[in-house]
Amino acid sequence: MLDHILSILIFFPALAAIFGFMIQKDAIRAYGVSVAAIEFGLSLWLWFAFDGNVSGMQFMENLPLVPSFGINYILGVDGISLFIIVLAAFFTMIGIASLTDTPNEKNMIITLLFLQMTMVGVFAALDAIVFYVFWELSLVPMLYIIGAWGGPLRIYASVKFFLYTFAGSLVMLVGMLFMAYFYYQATGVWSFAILDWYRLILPENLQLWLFAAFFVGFAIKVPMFPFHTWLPYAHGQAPTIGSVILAAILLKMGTYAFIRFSLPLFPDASAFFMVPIAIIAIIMIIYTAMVAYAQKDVKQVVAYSSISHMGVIILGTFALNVEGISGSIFLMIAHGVVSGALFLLVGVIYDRRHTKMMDQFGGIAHVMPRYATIFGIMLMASVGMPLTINFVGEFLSLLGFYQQSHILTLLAGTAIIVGAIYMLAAYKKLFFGEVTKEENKNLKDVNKRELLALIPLSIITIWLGIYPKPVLEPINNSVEAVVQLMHNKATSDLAKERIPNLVEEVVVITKTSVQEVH
Amino acid sequence: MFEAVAFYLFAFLTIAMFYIVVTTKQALYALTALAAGMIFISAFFFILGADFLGAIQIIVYTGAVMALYAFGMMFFDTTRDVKEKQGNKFIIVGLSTLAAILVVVIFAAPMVSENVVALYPIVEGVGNTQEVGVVLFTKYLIPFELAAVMLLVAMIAGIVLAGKKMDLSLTLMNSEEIEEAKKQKNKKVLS
Amino acid sequence: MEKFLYIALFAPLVSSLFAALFTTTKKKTFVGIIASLLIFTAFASSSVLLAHILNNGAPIHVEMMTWMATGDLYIPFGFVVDQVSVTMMMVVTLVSTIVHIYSIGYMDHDKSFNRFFAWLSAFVFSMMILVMSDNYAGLFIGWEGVGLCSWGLIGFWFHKESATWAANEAFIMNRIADLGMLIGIFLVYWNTGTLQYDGAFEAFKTLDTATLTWIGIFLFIGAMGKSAQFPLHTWLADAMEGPTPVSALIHAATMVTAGVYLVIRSNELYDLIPHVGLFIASLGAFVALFAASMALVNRDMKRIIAYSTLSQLGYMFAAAGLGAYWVALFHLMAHAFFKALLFLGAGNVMHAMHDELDPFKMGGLKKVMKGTFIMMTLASVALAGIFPLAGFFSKDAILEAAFVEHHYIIYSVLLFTAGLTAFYSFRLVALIFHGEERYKLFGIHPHEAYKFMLVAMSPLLILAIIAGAMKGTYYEMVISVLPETEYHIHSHLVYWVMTIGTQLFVIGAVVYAYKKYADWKSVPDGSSDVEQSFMYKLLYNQYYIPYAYEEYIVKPYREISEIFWTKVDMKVVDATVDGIAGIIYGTGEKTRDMQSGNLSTMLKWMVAGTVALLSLAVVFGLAARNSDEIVAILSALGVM
Amino acid sequence: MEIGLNHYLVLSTILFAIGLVGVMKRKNLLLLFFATEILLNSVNIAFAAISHYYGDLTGQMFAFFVIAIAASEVAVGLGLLIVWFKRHGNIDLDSMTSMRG
Repeated sequence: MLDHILSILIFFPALAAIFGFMIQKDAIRAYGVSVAAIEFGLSLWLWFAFDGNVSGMQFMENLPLVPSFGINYILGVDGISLFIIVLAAFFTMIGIASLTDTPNEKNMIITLLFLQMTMVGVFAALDAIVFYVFWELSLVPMLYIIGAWGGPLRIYASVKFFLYTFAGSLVMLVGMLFMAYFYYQATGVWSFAILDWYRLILPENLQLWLFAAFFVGFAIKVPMFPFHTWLPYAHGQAPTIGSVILAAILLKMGTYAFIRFSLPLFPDASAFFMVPIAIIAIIMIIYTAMVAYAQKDVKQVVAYSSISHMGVIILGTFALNVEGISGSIFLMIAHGVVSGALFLLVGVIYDRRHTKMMDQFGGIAHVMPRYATIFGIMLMASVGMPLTINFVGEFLSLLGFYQQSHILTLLAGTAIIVGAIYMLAAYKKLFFGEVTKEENKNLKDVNKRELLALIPLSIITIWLGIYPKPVLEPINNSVEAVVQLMHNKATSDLAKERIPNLVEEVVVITKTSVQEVH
Repeated sequence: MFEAVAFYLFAFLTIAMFYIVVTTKQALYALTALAAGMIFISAFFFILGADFLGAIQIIVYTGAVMALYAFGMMFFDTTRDVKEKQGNKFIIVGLSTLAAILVVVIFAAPMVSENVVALYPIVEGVGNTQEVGVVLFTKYLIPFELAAVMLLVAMIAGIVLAGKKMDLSLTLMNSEEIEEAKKQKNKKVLS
Repeated sequence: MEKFLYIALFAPLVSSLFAALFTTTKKKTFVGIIASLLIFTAFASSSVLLAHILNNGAPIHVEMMTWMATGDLYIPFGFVVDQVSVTMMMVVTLVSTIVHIYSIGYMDHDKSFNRFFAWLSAFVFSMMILVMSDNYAGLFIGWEGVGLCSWGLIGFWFHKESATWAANEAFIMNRIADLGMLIGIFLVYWNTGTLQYDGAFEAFKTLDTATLTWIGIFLFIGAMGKSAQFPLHTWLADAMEGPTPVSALIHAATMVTAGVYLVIRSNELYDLIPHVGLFIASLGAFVALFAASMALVNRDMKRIIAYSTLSQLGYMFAAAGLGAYWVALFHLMAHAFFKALLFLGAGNVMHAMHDELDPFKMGGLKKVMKGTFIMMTLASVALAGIFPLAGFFSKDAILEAAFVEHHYIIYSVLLFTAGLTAFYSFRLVALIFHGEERYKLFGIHPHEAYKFMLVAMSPLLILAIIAGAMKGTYYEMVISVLPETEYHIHSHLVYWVMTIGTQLFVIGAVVYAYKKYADWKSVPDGSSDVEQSFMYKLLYNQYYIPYAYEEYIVKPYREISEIFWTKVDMKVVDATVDGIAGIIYGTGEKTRDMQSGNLSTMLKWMVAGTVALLSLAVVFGLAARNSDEIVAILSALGVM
Repeated sequence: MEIGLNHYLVLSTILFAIGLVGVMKRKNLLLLFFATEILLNSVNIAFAAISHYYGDLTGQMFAFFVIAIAASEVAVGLGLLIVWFKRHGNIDLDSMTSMRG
């Protein structure tokens, strides 16, 4: 069973979703929670069985789909993807468990289970086509969630979300096809397997083009400035659960793909584009933080703050050293936990007041002290307080990038300032002051169902902030392998200089160089 | 010499007939001219040695298709002149000519460079019908059977469509009308 | 001994978590008592550690567990108790214990009594991490932790707009400095490969001066924020919105001195870069004068003490910058005692006056508040640096250090400031306790604080008096870690002239203050000549710096944010995206006329499309057939 | 004067053009059907001619299937035409606009 655990992880929720159609309406929540709990248990088992000291892929599965074109159903996890899979399972579980009364609850839960399939699929796929299929499929449930349960502008938001990301990923598909064609040119056989592609050394000018093609797809998903405008709409209109999953998992697909595809496949291009991307990341950090400060809607604050944090993740990724990349992967998990929790928290007051406008609140720390406390913990995590989960990721990302550029890191470091500004301002508007509105005087504090979701998140936030080792160590091992691979593959002097060499003597891996073949 | 004369004669006749088909205002004339044109075309087939095809052409077109059209026309008021608004004639003729030339160019291009290889060569001394039969029932058996099924389907479809009472269209009615129609139907069933 | 280290470190955490359990319930006095006991435990453990250090001097170094490890980076939770940190631990735990006990009385009527102790103990825990950590990352944990607790405590009465505003201001200003600190940490890591103090200090010796200068500057920027040095000083005065025990503990005795501690801790770094040290000393001297000048005219009791704190922090930095680290640490310690005492006394006065802060509305309180009067007067004497109280020994040492190092400008600035300090301290004392009972005009009936609060304060009083006597022991202890610099004026004559001169100057200032304010009659209404003068207005408005910050930084930031959102994000970025979508949609909308539904038209379009496709086919066919010729022609034309 | 393949192709072209003219010009559906018959037949001539001149039977086969398709098309087309006529009382192309996009 352990040999096929990834397939089980992917298709179990989908199968369960299909059976879900047959379940009575009253029982659907219990059904959904139990399915998600089993899935989460399986993912924990995966973690347990995962050997943290091995840097390569584990639990590989290989099944030919279209052998003549080298399209295979290849799955595998390493330290980079493992924790995002666990996180996806975890968030689906608490998402379903804490689902507040929604119309058509059954459809929602079935959709969420389908969504889970696509999410796990994306992070487990090691074949470009399989990856692409799951990548695109993930749009559909999300489109449905926003479009069916969203706010007044839901159609616009969902269509925008769909078309925008879809347009980007089509460019990415072209890149993938070209990459496969190139592999065919070089070796004479077709292959879409990412691990096969890793062995390919591309000429630098070609790397730049392919990097750009992949970049468009990933950047829109992340979303990077200036491709970010779909996100506030999507978050603003999506129901709470939609926002939680979107922020916690779906956005991570973009940054994950950068590490899985862009860095190891195009080391020279990554080094070449490092500074421009870092500048975009800095714009993301500062600009969106300022935009977040100007928001009137608390959910939009969190949405823009997501973009700001994604900027730090991108920066860490393009630090191109172990510290930075490990930090950015850790920050992906951290941001997933924290922003997911923040969206859940926003959902709590939205359920009570049906508004997210901050001027409608004020002083609710008086009436909802427990809520204010949990929000405060997440707020502090979000601004990167040490001993919370976010700090580890942010610290490592910035530390990593500092090796590459001092002045850019100094600018990016303003994240900790501007982040504090908008977050504290929002917290002040929501919680501090006197209770002025009559409706707010009798707000109920968080109930048990909400605590069910929020308490575990708070515990994770602090636990991984104090003791990140169980997560950081496997990440570190896999990242070291990636960085070494990049260093070995790099051809340009710039890339050799920017990507550190981790071993003393250069390991000669069998390379299939394009120039040799031609 | 005989071949040339025959070709030009029939070419002239075919063009003339078809010209009448597309220009005349009387549907009956058009039908008649079309039938005549079909027969003239079969002449080309005979000239080209495709005897079987020529026979089929006469039987199917002139015998079956034209008869079908003739029956069909009985439903319509064909004594009246056909009134047609006309747009820019230049565009119509120009586009048509251009399209036709292009089609021919594309088809002719491989032949000009003489790189067509006969897959099923015509064997000398064997009747055309025999050859056609052999090829049709070996290589083209499945298409042939499919064509037979298609004809059967077409026949049934023709009967059903023509025979059905189509005074109601669910697609073109709005919802109230559909409800009304349903009620009517239920009444009939009850009574 | 490690056992005591862990007790000292974690007792405050336990206390905080325990109190946190009761945050949503009603006031429970036992929460405060248990919290105080736990903090006292930490104090006792610290004392044991101090005794240990005093006896054999071997620092205790423990490594609890790994925190972050990736790549070459390895950061453990490591703690060290050496001569410097044990001094700080003593100061922190002692003042904390007293403030905890005091708070039981002070916060007696507050409905968030339990929450207060949770925050206060959490602060002590953070501060302990800060001082005990054996690496820069651990220091940063404490650094941010105290910032967080400071935020929670300044904004403790969160229903008050001013309090929450001040809390956010303090947090954000500290964050600005923390960025500098973070960059400093990055620099240390990438240049030395470690964040452990001992490893880094060892590696510093091999680095070039430019790198060290940058490290020194960035770390000092961090220190500037926490210690509220110019230009990041405005938060400290605003932080007085918090409850007074908080001001005593955080904004006088401990947290604000963390910056000084950082410089002292990194003494091996700053020894290598004396020019940065000189800058630190100059800034310290400037801040000492600058803050003292603002304290001269202020009409808010707590703010006056806050400015005085700022001024004394300037003294500490001046000493540390000049390389007199042990003097700085000594002044830090002495200052913690008398300043906390002063604040707690001010708290008593505030309680008595029903939160009235204007000393001009008080007067003559010595009759009703004898204990507080004595304590505050003695604390002020200590602050003014009059023999034989604590302030004399520490401040005099700083002046001597400046003199001996031949930085006469710094020396004279500090000397002048000493006079100002004496003046504003006694202006406050005179206005509060002497003269007419102006408070009667406002219908207030003052009363003395609880007895146990005064008892709790008494250790501070004793220390403020006798701390000077410990100078010798202290010096013997810390020189094993800090540079052994004795400052001796070479000629005895100069020494005595200087000391007595300083004392006379200071006493003169005290007398002048008494003369001027002890018989104050009325409450100023802003109409007198002095109040109309430019200097008064300048000082009263704190050099218009908060105003400038508000006007030129906060407001533009808000406006730019607004513009970024409404104009750039919505009108430019999003509109571009929507524009592209609009073009595509518009094309569809326009071409939809083609689909008129008229079969005849559609047939025509069909034919046209066929023609177009066929033409393309022909063109490509020809091109493929004649590709060689085309290439030849193009290359001849120079296109390819 | 030998009749070559080109002669037939030209003839086919002319007939095809006439058919296209009919397709575009005719507004009466019945007559439109006639025009499509012309198109099919013109192609048939080309097929037969190519088949003859290259000695390959494939052309004839195609012509054969084209005829079969034409027959089915007429059957279904006329059926539809009759249905339409019953509903609307005319078979004018301009009256068919329900496909407006």
